Amino acid sequence: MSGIGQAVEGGKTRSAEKLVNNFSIQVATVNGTGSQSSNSILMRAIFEMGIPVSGKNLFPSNIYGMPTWFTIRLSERFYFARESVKEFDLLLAMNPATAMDDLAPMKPGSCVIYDEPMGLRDRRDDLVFYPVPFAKLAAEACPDTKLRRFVVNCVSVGVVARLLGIEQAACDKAVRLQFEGRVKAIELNSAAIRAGMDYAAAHLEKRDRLYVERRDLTRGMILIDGNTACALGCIFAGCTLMAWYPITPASSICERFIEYARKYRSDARTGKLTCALIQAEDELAALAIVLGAGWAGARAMTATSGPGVSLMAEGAGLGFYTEIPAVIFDVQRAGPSTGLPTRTSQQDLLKLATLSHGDTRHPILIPSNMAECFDFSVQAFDIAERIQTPVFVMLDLDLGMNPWISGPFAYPEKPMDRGKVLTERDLEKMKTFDRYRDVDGDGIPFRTLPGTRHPLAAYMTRGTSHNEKAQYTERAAEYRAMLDRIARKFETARHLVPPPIIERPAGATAAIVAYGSSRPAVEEARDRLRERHGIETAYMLIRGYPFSDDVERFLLEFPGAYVVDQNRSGQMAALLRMHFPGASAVLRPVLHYTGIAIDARTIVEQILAQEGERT
Amino acid sequence: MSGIGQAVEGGKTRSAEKLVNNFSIQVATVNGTGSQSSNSILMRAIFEMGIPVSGKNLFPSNIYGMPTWFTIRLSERFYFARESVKEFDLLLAMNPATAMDDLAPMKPGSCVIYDEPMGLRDRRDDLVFYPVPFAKLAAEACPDTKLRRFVVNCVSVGVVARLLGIEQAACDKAVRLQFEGRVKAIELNSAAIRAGMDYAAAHLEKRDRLYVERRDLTRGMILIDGNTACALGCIFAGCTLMAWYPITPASSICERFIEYARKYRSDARTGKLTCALIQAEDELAALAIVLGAGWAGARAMTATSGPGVSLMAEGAGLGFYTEIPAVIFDVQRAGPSTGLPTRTSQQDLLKLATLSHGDTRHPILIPSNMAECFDFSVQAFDIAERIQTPVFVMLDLDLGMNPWISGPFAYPEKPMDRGKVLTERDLEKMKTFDRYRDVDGDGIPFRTLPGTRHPLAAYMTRGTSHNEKAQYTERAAEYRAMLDRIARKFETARHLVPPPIIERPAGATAAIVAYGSSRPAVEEARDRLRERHGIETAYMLIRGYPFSDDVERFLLEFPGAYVVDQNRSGQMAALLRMHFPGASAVLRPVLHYTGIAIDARTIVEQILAQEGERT
Amino acid sequence: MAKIVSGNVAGTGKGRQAGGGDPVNRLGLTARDYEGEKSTLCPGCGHEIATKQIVRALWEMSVEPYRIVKISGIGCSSRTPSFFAGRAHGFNGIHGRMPGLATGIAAANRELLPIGISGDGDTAAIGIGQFIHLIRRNVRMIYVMEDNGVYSLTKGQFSPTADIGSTLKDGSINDQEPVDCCSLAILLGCPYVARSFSGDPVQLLALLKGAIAHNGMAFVHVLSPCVTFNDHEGSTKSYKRIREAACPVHRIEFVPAEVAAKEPDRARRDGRDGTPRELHLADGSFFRLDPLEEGYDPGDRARALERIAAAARDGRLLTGLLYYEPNRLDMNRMLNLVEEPLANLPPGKTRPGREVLDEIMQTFK
Amino acid sequence: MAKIVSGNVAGTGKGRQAGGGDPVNRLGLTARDYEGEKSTLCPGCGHEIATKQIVRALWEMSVEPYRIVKISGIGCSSRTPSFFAGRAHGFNGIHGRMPGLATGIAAANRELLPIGISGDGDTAAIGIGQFIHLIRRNVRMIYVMEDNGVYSLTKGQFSPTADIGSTLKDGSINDQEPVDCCSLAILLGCPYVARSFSGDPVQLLALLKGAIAHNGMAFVHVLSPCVTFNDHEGSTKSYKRIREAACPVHRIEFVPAEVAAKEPDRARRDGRDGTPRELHLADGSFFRLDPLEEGYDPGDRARALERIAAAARDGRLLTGLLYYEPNRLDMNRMLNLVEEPLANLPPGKTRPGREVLDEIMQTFK
Ligand SMILES: Cc1ncc(C[n+]2csc(CCOP(=O)(O)OP(=O)(O)O)c2C)c(N)n1
Ligand SMILES: Cc1ncc(C[n+]2csc(CCOP(=O)(O)OP(=O)(O)O)c2C)c(N)n1
Ligand code: SF4
Ligand code: SF4
Ligand SMILES: [Mg+2]
Ligand SMILES: [Mg+2]
Repeated sequence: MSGIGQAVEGGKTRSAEKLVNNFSIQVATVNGTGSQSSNSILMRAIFEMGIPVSGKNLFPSNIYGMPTWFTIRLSERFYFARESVKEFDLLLAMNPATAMDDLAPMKPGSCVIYDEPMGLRDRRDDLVFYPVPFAKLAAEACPDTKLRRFVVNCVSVGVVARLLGIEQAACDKAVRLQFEGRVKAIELNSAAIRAGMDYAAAHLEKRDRLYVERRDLTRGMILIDGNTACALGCIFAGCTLMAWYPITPASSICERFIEYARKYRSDARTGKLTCALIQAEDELAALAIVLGAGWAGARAMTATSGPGVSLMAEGAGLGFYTEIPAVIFDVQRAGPSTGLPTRTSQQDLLKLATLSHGDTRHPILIPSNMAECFDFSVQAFDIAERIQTPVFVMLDLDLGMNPWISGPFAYPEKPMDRGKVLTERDLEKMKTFDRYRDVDGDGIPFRTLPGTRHPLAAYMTRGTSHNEKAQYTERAAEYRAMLDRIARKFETARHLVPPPIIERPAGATAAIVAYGSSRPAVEEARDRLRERHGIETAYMLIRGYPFSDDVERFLLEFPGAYVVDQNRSGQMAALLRMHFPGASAVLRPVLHYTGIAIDARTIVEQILAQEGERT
Repeated sequence: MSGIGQAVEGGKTRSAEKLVNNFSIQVATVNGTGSQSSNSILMRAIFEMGIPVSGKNLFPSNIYGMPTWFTIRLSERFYFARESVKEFDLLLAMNPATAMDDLAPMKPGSCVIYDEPMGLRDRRDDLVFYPVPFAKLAAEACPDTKLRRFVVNCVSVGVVARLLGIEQAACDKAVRLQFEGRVKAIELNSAAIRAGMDYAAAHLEKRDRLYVERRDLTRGMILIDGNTACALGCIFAGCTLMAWYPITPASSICERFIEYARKYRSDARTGKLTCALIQAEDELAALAIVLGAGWAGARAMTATSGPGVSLMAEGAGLGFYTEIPAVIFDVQRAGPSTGLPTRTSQQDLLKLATLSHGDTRHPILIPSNMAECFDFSVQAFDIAERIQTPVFVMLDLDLGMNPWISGPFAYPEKPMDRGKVLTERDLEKMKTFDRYRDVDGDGIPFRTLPGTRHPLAAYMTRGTSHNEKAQYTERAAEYRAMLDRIARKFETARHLVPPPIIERPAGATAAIVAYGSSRPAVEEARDRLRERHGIETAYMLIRGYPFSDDVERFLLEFPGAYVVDQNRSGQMAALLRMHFPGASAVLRPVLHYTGIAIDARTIVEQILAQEGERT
Repeated sequence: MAKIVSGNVAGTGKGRQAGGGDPVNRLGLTARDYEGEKSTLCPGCGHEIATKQIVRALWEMSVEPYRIVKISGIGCSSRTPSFFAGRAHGFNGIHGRMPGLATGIAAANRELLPIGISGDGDTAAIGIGQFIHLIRRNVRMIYVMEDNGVYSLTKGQFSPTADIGSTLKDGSINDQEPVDCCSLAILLGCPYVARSFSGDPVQLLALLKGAIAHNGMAFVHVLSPCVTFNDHEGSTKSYKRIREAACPVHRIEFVPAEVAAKEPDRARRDGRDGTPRELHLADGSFFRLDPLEEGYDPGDRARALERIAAAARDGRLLTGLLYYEPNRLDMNRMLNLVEEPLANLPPGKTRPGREVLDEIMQTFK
Repeated sequence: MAKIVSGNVAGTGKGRQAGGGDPVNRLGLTARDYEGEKSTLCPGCGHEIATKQIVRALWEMSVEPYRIVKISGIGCSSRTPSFFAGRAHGFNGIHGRMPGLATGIAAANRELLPIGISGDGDTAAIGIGQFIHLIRRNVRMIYVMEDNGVYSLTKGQFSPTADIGSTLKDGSINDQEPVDCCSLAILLGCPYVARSFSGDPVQLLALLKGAIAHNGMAFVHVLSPCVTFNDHEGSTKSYKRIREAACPVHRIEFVPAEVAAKEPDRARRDGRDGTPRELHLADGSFFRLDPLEEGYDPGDRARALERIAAAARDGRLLTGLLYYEPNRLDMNRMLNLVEEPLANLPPGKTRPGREVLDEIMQTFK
């Protein structure tokens, strides 16, 4: 076994204890080579072993031949954030272009599986190296030369599986799930994995400390991404029109929605759809279509990302002022401008809250895990129709496109809330109908849908100033009264958006405020602060805007609240300051803006630094 | 004189003392009838009498036949805000459609000149009425029946002039200025005015207390509107490209600019222009054209209003991130959405500061009078080129379209600042050129213009993430470094935008913060608070964003600062809170949002109410 | 039940006297029932005349008011929906986005008759993208573009339909090639493309009625002079100039379905000078076309474009039914939607059952 | 002075050996000097081939690199400016707004040669409005649309140029009428409209060189298949299908100015089968066109549209110089600008003097 699994010399790798089910794997590949499948298979196989696992895909804004990384974290404590941005316990190095850079930050003693021709093991003497002749193995496993470049990555899955102790059955099931019924692909990739396993068994002697051992921690759970969860939410929300313009990382909400709609939203007999699926020419049009549909009584939605949000500004203002329900998903990527289309951020918060000129304000639902992606998508339609306004659901690339573990989604129990819509029958009982009158004191007027067969039903909707009767007005008092009523409506909305999740453990000396995809990193950070630094923290996860009273109450309780923002300017802190001047002074920003999802360490470090200052 | 100048009965009009040069006139007409000219003539004639005067035009979003009001305020104390939103000392009622509404709020004892057939004098017995048979007088003054409807309003000017004591010479000069050299129009309208004067002399007995007396308070001053002032600023800023899409109330910046450019920016010999004047197909294009031009080295600008600002969101982010100079005027109207296109507001502040998705930030210059409109327009180009970023100049309809008195504009003494541009000659001396490197520590990198004949000059500009060399990058550290440098650049910008004007009179117990067109109302309100309520106030007029240090310092000095915002949500207060959490708690909003320019009374009342609460 | 009067049918659609009062249509409604608020346009505005013909067409075609939806962008033209069909819902949206709104409305409720009103600026400047893609989708609606060659509501700047050499009142001359929206619509395959003129109400009325009868997108380009900003000497969009330039390709007669049904061969019987031709519309009505421009065939896309261009070179503006293609798939068919309007689907039809969620969850386990 | 090598002139523009090294052009530059960064497109991508011909055209035409400006929107196609003319400034902007940026650049500095690169999505979807108005302005630039019928960078959805009946890899079928951007450009009066194919580099090169020689907007539509998302059976934009469908209207030869100047009548002498024809370009060069589609006349707007449409009905895609009109006013002439680039004007020429302000102030006193 000369040259293979070279022993680390000089005692630099201290013989550490075993690391079981709690470590991170980095897979470095090239895009367009099927690595997305093999990565999913590897992750899924670990999941099948009953171990909580999370995956983060770092892919280029490019279609073929560029570096791509996939990080898999195993954590029995259900920590789903990245463990670290750079350091991993196992590097699977398949891309010569980045191998040296990938190698550099590896901790001494950690382990590297690599494509033999790269000759990596001469580069560092403090790591465990496993060179593997992948091309040769792929050639043996796959006679078809054209397909070969797609199976190489599965060979590597086999090697990893064997070295770590991932069972073949788990791998096989993962392959079957990945290629759903495509028999040839299943056979080919299973064979490739087996080839990798066999090679490792025959030629690689285990010298690292990483182990995967079967557990029973993921029973009944699902592995899904947030965009798919949202698409499902829209399906079960009874969404009847979806208009979109493709944009990374939001496209897959729409693409999954189309797939599910074709399958589950078509009439069994006629095959006809209960949902209009419209690819628009741009985002201006996508939102206009959604507004037209929402006005006419459909449950309509669109999904986009930063540049699309900007283009939707004028339409969002129209929806706000004419009071039309609409659901808009923003899956945030990293700006400004086109920025990093395949990286994550929370840079649009402030923008969504105030999108459009004039004095506009929009409700935002902010899911932080897969179940919330599903639930909030359902709720968004109810809130949009209840409040009669465009509602945003704000995700980011990390939530939207990475695979996350979750409990299975709960079927929506609450009946749909279609809001205050007057039918012909209702109108029969009425003497007058004023479209924009606040009858109930909640700021929400009644509406009628076009096509309502009653003489009272008709009115003109207009983006110009209007009075209660929906007539154009330039009168100051009417204009102001309309703005005031809409503001009242937003008071009502405060009680409808998902309330924050708040934890106030005894002895908490500081508080952390977070939202969206920062949740797992923050929760891990809280454990670390408690366990390693003796700092107990209170915690508020904000899940909706306009903020409910609980939010302010919480802020006022603590002498200092760290607000975790994945953006440069601290947008959540800014928004909280705008609304709660009394609490402004206590907010301390924890900022992260690299395009890569935040990890617990970043949070802990920034908090410790500021706590240091405090004392 | 039966039926004419009816005496007010029952002693309801207490014989009050004379009101000289300090009162307000409301002219109620119909649009499309030449009332805009006659209003200007009346105002100008008073100005010619040496009396400080201001005018507010309340016109409909419509071309013909709808009610229009013009308010003229005379004030020897140079108060230029509206005196009141509803109450006037003199009503000139030419529009039967609104006469009853116009009459209702008139104070007892005030005076009404009206078109006789309306029969207004039966409606109230506590006003001084002067019925005038305008149609008859117009027919006599203007034999041409087609033109008659345009001179009727000038007849009314004559009546007012005679009753108040405005000299005929002043009227004649005003007519000449209005119709610059159009002899026939001058003759016709002068005749009409004379007809009105003669009628009044012969048939109306003065029974009101309003007088205009010659003073010498406006010598050397000019009467101009903010849009014209800005257009002139751009001419003298050496703007070389203007791209626009028409929109009320911003169009006239561009229209005036075109007129002046054709006259003063064409080559004397060839008649060719030193400025490209491009009417774009929409605001997306207008900004794209401006960015292209700014990138290529032109001084480029566009002007728009709310809906256009929304449409410019994506482009503004591109300009921010690629660091391209551009000047964008926003003449605010009242939103949301199309809202009230011919009414004023300050609703876009927050929007401009953060326009576009991602983490963007834009400098804003906020003129508050005519001289600043001119000066800041010049400065905007310097700042845009120095900082290499889009810069907004924020006006509103009140500043932009109403006539204001001002001292004559000062010729820009500072040489143009074209910013850090490397020429061929500069590059000769350099070994490398990195487009986005912070060489000087001020966050501002150097740029080269396309067409620079040197091998080092070329680089790729991109809205995607880039490193110092302007190469595409997905590296976290490079991405973050770029954002940090741009943030540094904005620190530099803080010192370049116009600083606030601050007054700290001895004994001030409260502070007022204001910006833009609120200035005259606030300054009048401060006098009232001092004179009538014994409250001395400190004062800060904010004129630029990002805020300079002075702004925070001022806020921290006072236990309470009233922030005057002409919008519903208190946008300046919100922006201050975002930036100065320490000062957040002391900010008290004074809000006005009716579409009509704010008056002193609104400010005084809101402050008194809150002061009451405080004590 | 709503009190929609549906007795007193006016067979020909032209209305009969109802008890000595105003004439009523098949629904028992008078033309006044199709009017709206008092107009605030300038007296003599071309848009006003177009609006009147829309009122008339809707009335004569006995369209149920509750089925009508009026949609518009921003401009003087876009304000006209307030002035007709006061009993119908309307949506005066934002500048250039009427097509998007209309698309959503048409998809949400296929039983509605969307009537979009736009201007030359609203359509050919800021809105040209949505206009083009609306045509590609072939949304079942009537799109009326009221064209005066200027942006009137913003006080008279040139729009993209201004002709080369046309002047503004201040003397500026346009030197950019105009966009001919009819040619554009034909090129892109809009199945019903018509051009008319506020000064030719008879032709306009027939074309509007045809648009109502048609199934798919109907584009009606109305030359509609602005008396305030673009009706002067030097303007090529003045009443005078358009009247001179307009050349109807056919003498056109609209024969409503009920008449066509009763007298199936009246059309052929009625032939006059030349070779009258019938074009059948989706609702059973037809056009009788009597050629005025020799050989003009509204069924030939490429030739139509050529004829329009050739006439334009001679300063002649072809009007009438310029293009007609009865068989193009409309959006709702492309979308393969259920028959019932989406807006009216009960939750039972839009929220899949519990078992579906279970089934889906299985695929992620 | 910048060290721009300008000796070693390669007379024909086809290059001569420079001291035994790579061939150089009139400026003494090798083809490599017109290359850019290493491409990151998929191997075999049509855009790659188009890029190569752009490199070649710029080199052969001896365009000074500092005069070139590359501008693009967003998409795989829009990324290609990084891959050519590395010595030139470039601006990779936002989706669909390349025309606006190019307009501003062309106005700011009339000495530059703007080369805009766009995709079918970037142009025909989000960017169609700016495309149309760019044509109306007739901006002096080269507009290359690399058309693969899909949005590739977002992973292969249909674009508005997708043909009816074309399928995606997942089996979805397009049923919307495609936008033919060449026909659109012709209709709107773009003075230079050409279509070519990544699979026909010779024709493409000639058309690109003509575009460089032309004065005004030149639209070059390149069918440029996406091997990753749209090169499969069922796609109508695959290499195979385009190769089958493409029908050059002429055999085309570009004769550069320096050759034309030296041999003024070579063109006529050189006549081969049929009736070769010359089309003269602004810089003194000309096209020699040898008809392949009988009677196709690139000077006849309406007929060109008809021929293109007729061919399309037969599944044939006409390529080559589809339309050419040498005398249209370009933007900078419409704008009546001074000769000196606006960007280079010194303050003395752009800030009027003190006396001007005084004069103006008088009018407000
Ligand atoms: C985004 C936006 N930009 C500009 C405007 C200003 N605006 C209002 S109407 C109009 C032009 C309308 O022209 P057209 O469609 O021809 O209508 P017309 O008034 O001539 O009937 C413009 C530019 C606006 N309302 N919204
Ligand atoms: C405003 C905006 N919307 C959507 C996107 C996402 N996007 C990037 S490229 C692209 C389509 C590009 O298609 P095409 O122009 O045909 O270029 P190709 O990749 O096919 O060469 C889209 C929709 C974006 N970048 N910006
Ligand atoms: S301005 Fe012109 S378009 Fe507008 S209402 Fe008057 S005439 Fe009609
Ligand atoms: S995805 Fe298609 S268009 Fe993009 S680089 Fe690959 S082959 Fe070219
Ligand atoms: Mg118009
Ligand atoms: Mg494409």
